[in-house]
Amino acid sequence: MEKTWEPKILAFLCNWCSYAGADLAGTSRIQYPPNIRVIRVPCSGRINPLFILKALQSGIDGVLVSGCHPGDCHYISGNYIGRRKSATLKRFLEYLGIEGERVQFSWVSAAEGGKFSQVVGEVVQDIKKLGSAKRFVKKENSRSLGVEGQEKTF
Amino acid sequence: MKNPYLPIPMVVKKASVETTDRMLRTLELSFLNEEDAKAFRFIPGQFCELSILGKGEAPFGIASSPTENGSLKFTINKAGVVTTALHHLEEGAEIGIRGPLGNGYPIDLFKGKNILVIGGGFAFTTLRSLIVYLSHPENRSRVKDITVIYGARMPGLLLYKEELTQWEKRSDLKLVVTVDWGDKDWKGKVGLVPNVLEEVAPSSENTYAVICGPPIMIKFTFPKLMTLRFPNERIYTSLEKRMKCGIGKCGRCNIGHLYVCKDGPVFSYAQLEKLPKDY
Amino acid sequence: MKLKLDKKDFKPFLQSLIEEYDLFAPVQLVEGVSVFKKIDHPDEVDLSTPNPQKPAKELFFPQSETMFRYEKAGKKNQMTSMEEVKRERILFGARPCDIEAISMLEKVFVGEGDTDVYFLEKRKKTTIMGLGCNHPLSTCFCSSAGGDPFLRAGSDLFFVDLGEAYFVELLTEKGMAFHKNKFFKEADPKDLTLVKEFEEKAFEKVGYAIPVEGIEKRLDLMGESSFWDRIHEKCIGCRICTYLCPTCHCFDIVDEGEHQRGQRVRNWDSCLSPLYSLETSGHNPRPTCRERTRQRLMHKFNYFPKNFGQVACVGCGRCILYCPVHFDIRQAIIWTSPKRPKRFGGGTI
Amino acid sequence: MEERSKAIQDRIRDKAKELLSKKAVDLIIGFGEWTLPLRTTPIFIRSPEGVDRLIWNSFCENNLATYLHKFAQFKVGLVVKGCDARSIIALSLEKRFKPDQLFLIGVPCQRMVDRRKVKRAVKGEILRAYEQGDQIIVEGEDFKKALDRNNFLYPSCQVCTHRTPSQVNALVGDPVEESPLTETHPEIMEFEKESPEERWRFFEKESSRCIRCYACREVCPMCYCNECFVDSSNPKWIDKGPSPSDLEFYHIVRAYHQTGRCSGCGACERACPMEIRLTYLTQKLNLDVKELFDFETGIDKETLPPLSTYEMEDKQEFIK
Repeated sequence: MEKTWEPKILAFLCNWCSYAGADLAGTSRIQYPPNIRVIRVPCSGRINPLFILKALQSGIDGVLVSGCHPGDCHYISGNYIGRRKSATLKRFLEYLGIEGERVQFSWVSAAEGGKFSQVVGEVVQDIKKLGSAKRFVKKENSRSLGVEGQEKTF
Repeated sequence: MKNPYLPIPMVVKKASVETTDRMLRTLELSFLNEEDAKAFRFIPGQFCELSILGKGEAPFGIASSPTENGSLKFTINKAGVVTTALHHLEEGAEIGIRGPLGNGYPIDLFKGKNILVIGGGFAFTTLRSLIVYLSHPENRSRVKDITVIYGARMPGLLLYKEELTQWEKRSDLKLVVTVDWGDKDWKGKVGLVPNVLEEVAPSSENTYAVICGPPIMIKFTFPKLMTLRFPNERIYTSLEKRMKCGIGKCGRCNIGHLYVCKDGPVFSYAQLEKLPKDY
Repeated sequence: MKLKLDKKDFKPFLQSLIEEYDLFAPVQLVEGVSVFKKIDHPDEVDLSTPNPQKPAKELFFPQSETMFRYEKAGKKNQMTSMEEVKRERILFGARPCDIEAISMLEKVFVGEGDTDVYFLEKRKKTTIMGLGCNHPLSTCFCSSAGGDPFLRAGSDLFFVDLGEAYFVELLTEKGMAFHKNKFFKEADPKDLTLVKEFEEKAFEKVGYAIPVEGIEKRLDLMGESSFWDRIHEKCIGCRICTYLCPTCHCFDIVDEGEHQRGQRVRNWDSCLSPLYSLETSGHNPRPTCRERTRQRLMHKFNYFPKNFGQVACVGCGRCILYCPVHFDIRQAIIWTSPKRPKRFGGGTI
Repeated sequence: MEERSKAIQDRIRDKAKELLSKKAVDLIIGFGEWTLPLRTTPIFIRSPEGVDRLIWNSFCENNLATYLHKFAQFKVGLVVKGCDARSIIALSLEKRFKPDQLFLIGVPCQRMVDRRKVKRAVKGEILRAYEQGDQIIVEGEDFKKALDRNNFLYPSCQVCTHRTPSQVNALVGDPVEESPLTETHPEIMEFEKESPEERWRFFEKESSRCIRCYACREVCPMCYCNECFVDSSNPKWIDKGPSPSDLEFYHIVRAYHQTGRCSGCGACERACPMEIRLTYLTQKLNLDVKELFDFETGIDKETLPPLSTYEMEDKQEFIK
């Protein structure tokens, strides 16, 4: 039987809202696609764009960053700062030719188990439409072999 | 043709924590292949590149003596990526090793001479190799008096504590151990190495001094050796620099036209005097 | 043996090489930027530009090369060395400066102590077809540095562009293997005169203005000179001059990959980087740009001559052309000399 | 043009002489003549007698603000163009130096000439070059050619709208009219119209030439991290091999780290020995920052750089 391709999605969830939201989705038995791998971070403002880029380079098909709703940040303004970073990074990646939908953002509060599931569903749908990531992905052995096993120079 | 960059496999036979701060760990390694063991000939003061695949390589002085057959010892200070990985190695793990590299202590020159060994902190490793080698029954008669001054910041930071106790009992070796700060159980000397050296005041006549320790210790000990009238060409030290290849190709460990990895790491002060202060 | 190759036969000649060898020659990547690259089609070769940005050392000592691959099976490590070059190679179109530099690298990697198998293997399996430098640039000073624009040493075959044809000289055993090549014809005396003319013109242009001679001795006395306090000022610590230098040969060894499998690689490194000499303890024996600039120049003009009897500079001028802050190594050399020649170069602005 | 340059040059020298004579600064960093045509070099003047080495012309392409990190322990007098002054304002917002540590000699810039473009316009090596009116005269062994300088300007200079340095201690020369020569960033507008595949292909092609010399990083006044992410061994963000992806990673991050910090001086692109088009990355970020946060780097000494602050009303239509 042929295995259908399923996207791998990395989710950075803020500890105070979205992570709790995901938890709530779980305890409330709300289903969401199993494509996401969660990394809990203290705040969506903690996301260094390097994290997102590293994930994309490592062959992740999509990244979701989720934090508290505006005004709800545990650290007052972390999500506002994060919002600016997200906006500029997303635009920049699109400009370079990396599909913008591969990097997505959401606000999910601790009470929004349902929304969390819905967001994940949407992200998975978007990424499925795009297909697996090709650009920027580091090939497993990117020290590609040239003719007759000779290594390519720079 | 032998590839000098390819590590030979060894196995961690024993791993032991040396100091109370747990930053120093001694690995005892044994060869996996008989022929490698046979081919490996070294003298005290030489070093090896230990490599953990996936993490990288780093150079370490050989702490064991050639007289201790069948295995090699390295004492490793946890500092960077490779050393941290080395600290996490368990007994039985495989490790790569390249060496022996460098020149080692000038054992031949020591023949018939008194030897003064001054060590500080964890730089004592290759000095241990030298002391064990010289005090071995086979070699003991080749040199005259052996005096060892060894200091650490605190008693808990002394290396090779069991051996130190054994050496203390020996009649053919004078050992002075000192710490900068004693604790309630410490019955030995308290004092900085340079001051202890002044106190012990070994004669410089017919004597070679081998000194190894942190730069600050060397800085203050060296003048004391001068007052004791040690000539530059009879003071030896082992230098440390960032290294990669270990065979004089990659470039970074040079002091003037000499490479610490290939032409050192052991230099006499007479040699160093002529070189730029690039270390 | 003196032969010639008609220009109309040039591309077929290259094609014949490609069929038998891996051919490396200058290729333009974008206008004004070229490198030595493996050639798949003769049209790719571009000899119109002066020296490519990256020197030919790359063929023997690549910017990044895998030394060995490793794989872990249980507790056992499996290591496979990657030095082997499967197909014989030809380097075509390198100028004498680049070729002289390769001989210098050979001294380092093969000449003494342990043999660097990676360099040696590549060197052994490469035939070098040098190209006489008819039009040296104003930044060239190969003659002052001990070479010359038509230096044959190091080449197996030597080509000189005569306009209508290439004059070809077979110099070594490897070169003689080509003496029956169907594209080569006997050279006539007229060609030899032409070669002589080109040589003289180039020699005159390059000149001997830069006082490289005796620099080792002069620098012996300058270890702690105030010279170093000023000369580094404009240097910003990028690695252009060392990476593009045909004689610079420092490298770093790092592991790539994961715990289970990966490779140990070596990458070019540069003495101008603070990390180059930074020790894990945090101590850096060359803490500022001053010491690092001194290391670069001392290595070229004092340490290397002490170890190998010649300066580690071939006068190709790349470090002058591509330095973002216009550091001029010629001027540095001049400053070490009491006999300062009058201003050189056309820099009126 | 050359009369104007000459006048500016005299005033730079006068100012430098004055500052050095009354010991108001330890050294002056400016531009000097050097060995190659079409180029100048950064020079460091410590005594009033040396000021005659300072020059001004259309080839003063370096952003000297980058030397502030190297000479952090000195009182520095710095010759700056509009873009360089903007870098300094951006740096002062990041508290890189004390305000009284600097004396800025501001030059209203005539837009700098792209030496590579000039070289490409002639066959053979240029041995001598000088300005004459609005022309650049280049001479080689067997040629002499006059080129219209406006056709040979750096791309970053063509679109510049802040040529007169603001907030400098002394302005030497009359302010110039602040209008771009061409429509704003025509290249970027053009590039944006292409398909994502085309854009990616272009970026791939450009970054593949990178040789990791890090000149783009070192010449940039804003790149002063103690440890750059590429040099970090723990965590190790990228490998330093020839993997295209690692080269792309470096260039994405180097550029992106300039978001809201780049003055658009173009020093990165000028420094690149492999002629990688780097400003098409940073200029895009500058446009984005202007559009999203109405911010331009180094104009206002009070406004924080956009990524270290926020507005409640920032756009967020992209957030689910």
